[in-house]
Amino acid sequence: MNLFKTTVIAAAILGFSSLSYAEDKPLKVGLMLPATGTFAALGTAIENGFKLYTKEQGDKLGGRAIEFVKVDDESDPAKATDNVNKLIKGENVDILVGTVHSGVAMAMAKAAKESGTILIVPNAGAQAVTGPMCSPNIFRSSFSNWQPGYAMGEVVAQKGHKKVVTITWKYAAGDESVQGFKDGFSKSGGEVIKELNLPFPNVEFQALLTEIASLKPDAVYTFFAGGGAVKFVKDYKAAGLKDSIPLYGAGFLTDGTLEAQGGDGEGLLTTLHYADQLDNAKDKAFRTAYNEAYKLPPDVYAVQGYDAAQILKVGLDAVQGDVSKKAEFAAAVEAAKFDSPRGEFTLSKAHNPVQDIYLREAKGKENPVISVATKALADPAKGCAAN
Amino acid sequence: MDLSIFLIQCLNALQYGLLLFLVAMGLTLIFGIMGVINLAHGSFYMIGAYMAYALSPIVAHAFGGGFFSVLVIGLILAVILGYFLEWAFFSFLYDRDHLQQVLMTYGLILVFEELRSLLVGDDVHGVAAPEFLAGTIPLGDIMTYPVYRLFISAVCLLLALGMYYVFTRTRLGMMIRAGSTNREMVQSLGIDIKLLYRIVFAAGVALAAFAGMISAPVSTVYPGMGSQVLIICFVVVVIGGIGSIRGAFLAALLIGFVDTFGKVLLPEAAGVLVYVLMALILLWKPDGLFKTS
Amino acid sequence: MAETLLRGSDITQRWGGLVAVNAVSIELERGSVHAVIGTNGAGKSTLINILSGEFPPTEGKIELLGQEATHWSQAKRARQGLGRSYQRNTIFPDFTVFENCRLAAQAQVQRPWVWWNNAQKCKHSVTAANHALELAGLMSVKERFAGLLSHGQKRQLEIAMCLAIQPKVLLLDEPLAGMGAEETDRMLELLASLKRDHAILLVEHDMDAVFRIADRITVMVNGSVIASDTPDQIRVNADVQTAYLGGH
Amino acid sequence: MMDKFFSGKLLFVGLLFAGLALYPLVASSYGLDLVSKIMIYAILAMSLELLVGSTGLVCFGQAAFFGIGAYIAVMLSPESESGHLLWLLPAAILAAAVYALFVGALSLRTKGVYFIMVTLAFAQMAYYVVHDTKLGGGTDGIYLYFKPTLGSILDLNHPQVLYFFTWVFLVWTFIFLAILLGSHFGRVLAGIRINEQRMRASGFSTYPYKLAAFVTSGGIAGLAGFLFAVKDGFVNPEMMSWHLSGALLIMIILGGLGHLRGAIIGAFAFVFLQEFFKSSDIFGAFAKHWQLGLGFTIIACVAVLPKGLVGLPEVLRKRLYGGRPSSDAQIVLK
Repeated sequence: MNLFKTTVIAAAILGFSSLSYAEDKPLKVGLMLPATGTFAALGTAIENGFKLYTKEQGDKLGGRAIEFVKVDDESDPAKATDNVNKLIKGENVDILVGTVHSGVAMAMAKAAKESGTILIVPNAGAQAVTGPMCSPNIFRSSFSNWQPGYAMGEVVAQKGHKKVVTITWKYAAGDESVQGFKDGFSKSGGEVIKELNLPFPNVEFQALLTEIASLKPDAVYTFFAGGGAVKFVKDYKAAGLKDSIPLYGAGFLTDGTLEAQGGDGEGLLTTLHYADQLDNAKDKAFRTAYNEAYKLPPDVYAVQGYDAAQILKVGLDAVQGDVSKKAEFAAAVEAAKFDSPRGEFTLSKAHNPVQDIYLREAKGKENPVISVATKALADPAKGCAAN
Repeated sequence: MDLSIFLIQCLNALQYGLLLFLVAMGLTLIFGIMGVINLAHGSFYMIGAYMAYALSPIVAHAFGGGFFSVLVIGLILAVILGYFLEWAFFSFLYDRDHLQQVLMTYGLILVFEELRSLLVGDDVHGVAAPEFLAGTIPLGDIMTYPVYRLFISAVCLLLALGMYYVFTRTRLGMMIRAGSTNREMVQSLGIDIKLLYRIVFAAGVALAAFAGMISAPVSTVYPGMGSQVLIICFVVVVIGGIGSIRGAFLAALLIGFVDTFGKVLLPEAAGVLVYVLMALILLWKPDGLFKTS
Repeated sequence: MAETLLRGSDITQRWGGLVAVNAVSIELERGSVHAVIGTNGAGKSTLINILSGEFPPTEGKIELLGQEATHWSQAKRARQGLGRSYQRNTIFPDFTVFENCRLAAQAQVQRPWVWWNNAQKCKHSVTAANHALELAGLMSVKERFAGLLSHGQKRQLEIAMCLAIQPKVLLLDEPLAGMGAEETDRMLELLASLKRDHAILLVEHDMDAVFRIADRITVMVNGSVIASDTPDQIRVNADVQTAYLGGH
Repeated sequence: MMDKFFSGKLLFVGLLFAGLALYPLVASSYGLDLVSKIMIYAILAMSLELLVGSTGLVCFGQAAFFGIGAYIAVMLSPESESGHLLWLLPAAILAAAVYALFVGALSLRTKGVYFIMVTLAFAQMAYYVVHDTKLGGGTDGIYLYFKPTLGSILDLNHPQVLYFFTWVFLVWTFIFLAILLGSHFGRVLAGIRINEQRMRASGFSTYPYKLAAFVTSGGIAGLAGFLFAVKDGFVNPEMMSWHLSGALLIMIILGGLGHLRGAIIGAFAFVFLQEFFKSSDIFGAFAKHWQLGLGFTIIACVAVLPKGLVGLPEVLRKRLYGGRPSSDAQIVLK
């Protein structure tokens, strides 16, 4: 890098960098995303999506040029507070964007709440972020773990299944997703006869698959992502269960994992706030642009990144780039309708997307939409004072 | 749990145990004989799995493919890697404090993880099992069992027997065993201990990589997979008694059973059971199940 | 009759089916050197380990200074006045010679809870260490690091560390191993001077040395005592000659 | 020669502490935060150094005591007001020490690598208890909404106050351990590290000594955990994961085993190296692959610094003035 930047760093370490940025200074956006570890690929997709949108806006939001500062959060909650402080206190960022891991997002939410920095969460579905931790300056462009689960609960009930077994990792995201499923499913008269868990991130499923076979439920609901999702789907097929006991899941089961699942995921039904072959112009344009920019097909994470930037733009436009006007920023965002590749969505009072959840069926390497499972679904946002 | 389900669970436990043994074998070799606490063992496993993924198109292009040619080429590369690593990073460490080796292997973990990210990327990948092993056999009324898993179990058993034979019946095995108990003595017998160590290390790396390659079709290939198996491997080796092939074998099966039935019968405590088992065994037998003298 | 400081009666040690020590009885008296000789694997080291408390015997009884001590820990025996040296040096190479002895002497006045006092200021251990070094003739190298001593000096230090705990009984496991003639002479002189106040058990392979210094010799073969007598009697004992000396 | 060497070390530590005390005068708020964190790690690393470097007990589960201290601090704090420092701090230390007593009493029956693994096992147990149960908020962790207070004297919400609060404990821990290691107790630990057999033969019952060291170490780790919880206001099961236990071992080995200041140096070096390689201003887009640089640096350290960073001056001296043989022996006074 150049000498100037190095000097700035040195100054920052020594502590002479408490310069405040005037309005014509670039807007500092802190990207706190995983660059290493299991979620590294997700972090990249989110960043790509975010930058695609800002590029479309001529690298300016709310009249201010944008400068990115990146921190690798390693998906490690034990380091999360320090990493987020590095952005808030060390780099004095105006906006905070992150992250994938729920535990890390929890730490970010706390730091953002205390410092008042605007935070946009582009993935982590922890309910607390828009629940007990909800705050005028915290927004989420993705989903809450509860949402896809709830929608799938309704779908599975409609299919006529009465007794269902759920299986997930024993961690917050899994618990919340299963809770959503139970809410949706039992409302329609279904019964979850057993909730199976295995320690995160253990991927030895055979024992639990055998247990499923012995319980003989009408269907199975599952929440897995990444490597665990690949292995679960393959093992489920190999155990011969796929043909006898239908498998349903939150969308991450087949998102970005179909290729690795090597055909074993074919035909799986999942619910998510995004799908392939959505019939809307925005999505088509987004896909073309993303493909051109990164030589990759976009995924749901890229959409979430893209929409995080959209949320930011709406807020910043309303305050002409002055991030200190938090109330106006929030009011504008709450009032806005976002034209997202996923379809139109709004933000609830707790700042979680109120969005359509799609039912998708895995075909080849894609998850084309079948129908809208639940229209304009809002997270109950338990514990949020604004709700 | 009726009888047929119970039997299937036993099969699951056995199969998982054998898989653990396969992965832990290389560790017990390096750990038991050279006394090196090799934190990078998981990385070698990861390297193996990624080789199974990344080499197959290359091999397919050059030799017309085949799972087994990938396996052979991967093994050769792993031996070369192990040989090189011992020469470059470990050969000067034996006289030093053991904890220095820990630091070294920790550094290697970081390096390998990033090289993986640079070379292959951070995506999750599946590896196809060879065609003729891809089928399943029916089990009970609605379950089936993948043939490839049975194949892995068979390979594990063969390897276990092979290792046992090498250790107890061959001259190399004798030298290795002697080298683990008394370095000076072996040296005074005119055996090149440096070469011996290099061979053992290379063999350990090759075993780990082999485990990664052969289990890639069932485990899938993903970032951070190495550190996941590392701790459980140490548990296997330590419960079994360091350096004992027999002990590692038994310990792996034990863990297989505890883990499998724990998940089903005591799901709340599934994560902690293995460690409770280890603590109990070591309190009962402070040197593991089979202490090598 | 001199005072018996350590008495082992009918000590037996079995390892599985193997009998390492078979019903051995031994008495150590103040003012005498009692040597135990025998071939490798005769059970000498096992015996010394049992007497010093490394592990309890399978059967038998041990009395230390008139007290039943069979189930005392090694540390307790040491505190009561039993010092032992090892075949392989157990000195602390990173410490000075003085500190080696001082640390050993500290065992007599353990006050671990006084964490604020520097150990070097502990009067008792400093005095005891100096005394031990004087006895062992190591005063001249007091401040040197123990790891840098010559082999003979290291063996002397090993003994000095035993003396630092002010023992009444000394169990010495091959103190002469690997020593040259001159070093051996010095060590024997040291042992002779210690004899007055201590009861000494000496396990040693150097026969000349043993016959020079021992007041009584016990001969062990395959874990059993085949003879126990004065050196002169042992020299002419027929059993010993066939079983041991003859086997040379 | 010896005296010079000794005072040189003392001077180094004195300057380090003085520098740390003056740092807030020039620090940015992030720098203050970062150094606070490193000081907490340094305390934690010293607690481990007491076991590994001073007693020869390689504990691979130090993170558990750290985590317990942190969790107790959060869980005992009232939900809607500040807890009292004089009750929360001792409680955190005590809880960690009690768990250390339990773990130590059992694990000290084993030796060597087996000891390493048993301590790991007990740490994993603690980890899974908070990870898999609702007790401490599960995998997402729990917040500390109000930092403990000491009446109105001490407001830990101010970063500077928190910084000095941590600094005081860092200095206290160092002095306490330095004195402890020079005392009867410490000398016995040193003896046990080198030759436990000789210590027993001299009349020391080594088990209680080791157990006492273990409990002391656990208590100090609990102190560090308390400070961490107060600083971040957020605790998560990952604080107890073996990754942290491993990183701590790396810190003290990197710094130089057998020296208290090595633990402090190691903590600083480890975190600074991470920050350095992560800096995108220096490495640009390659900062994403920061682990590569860190890994190679660690390997290089092993290769050229057998005694850790503490041995750096000696290595430099040799380079500069030629291979003058230096005493191979360790220094008695730490």
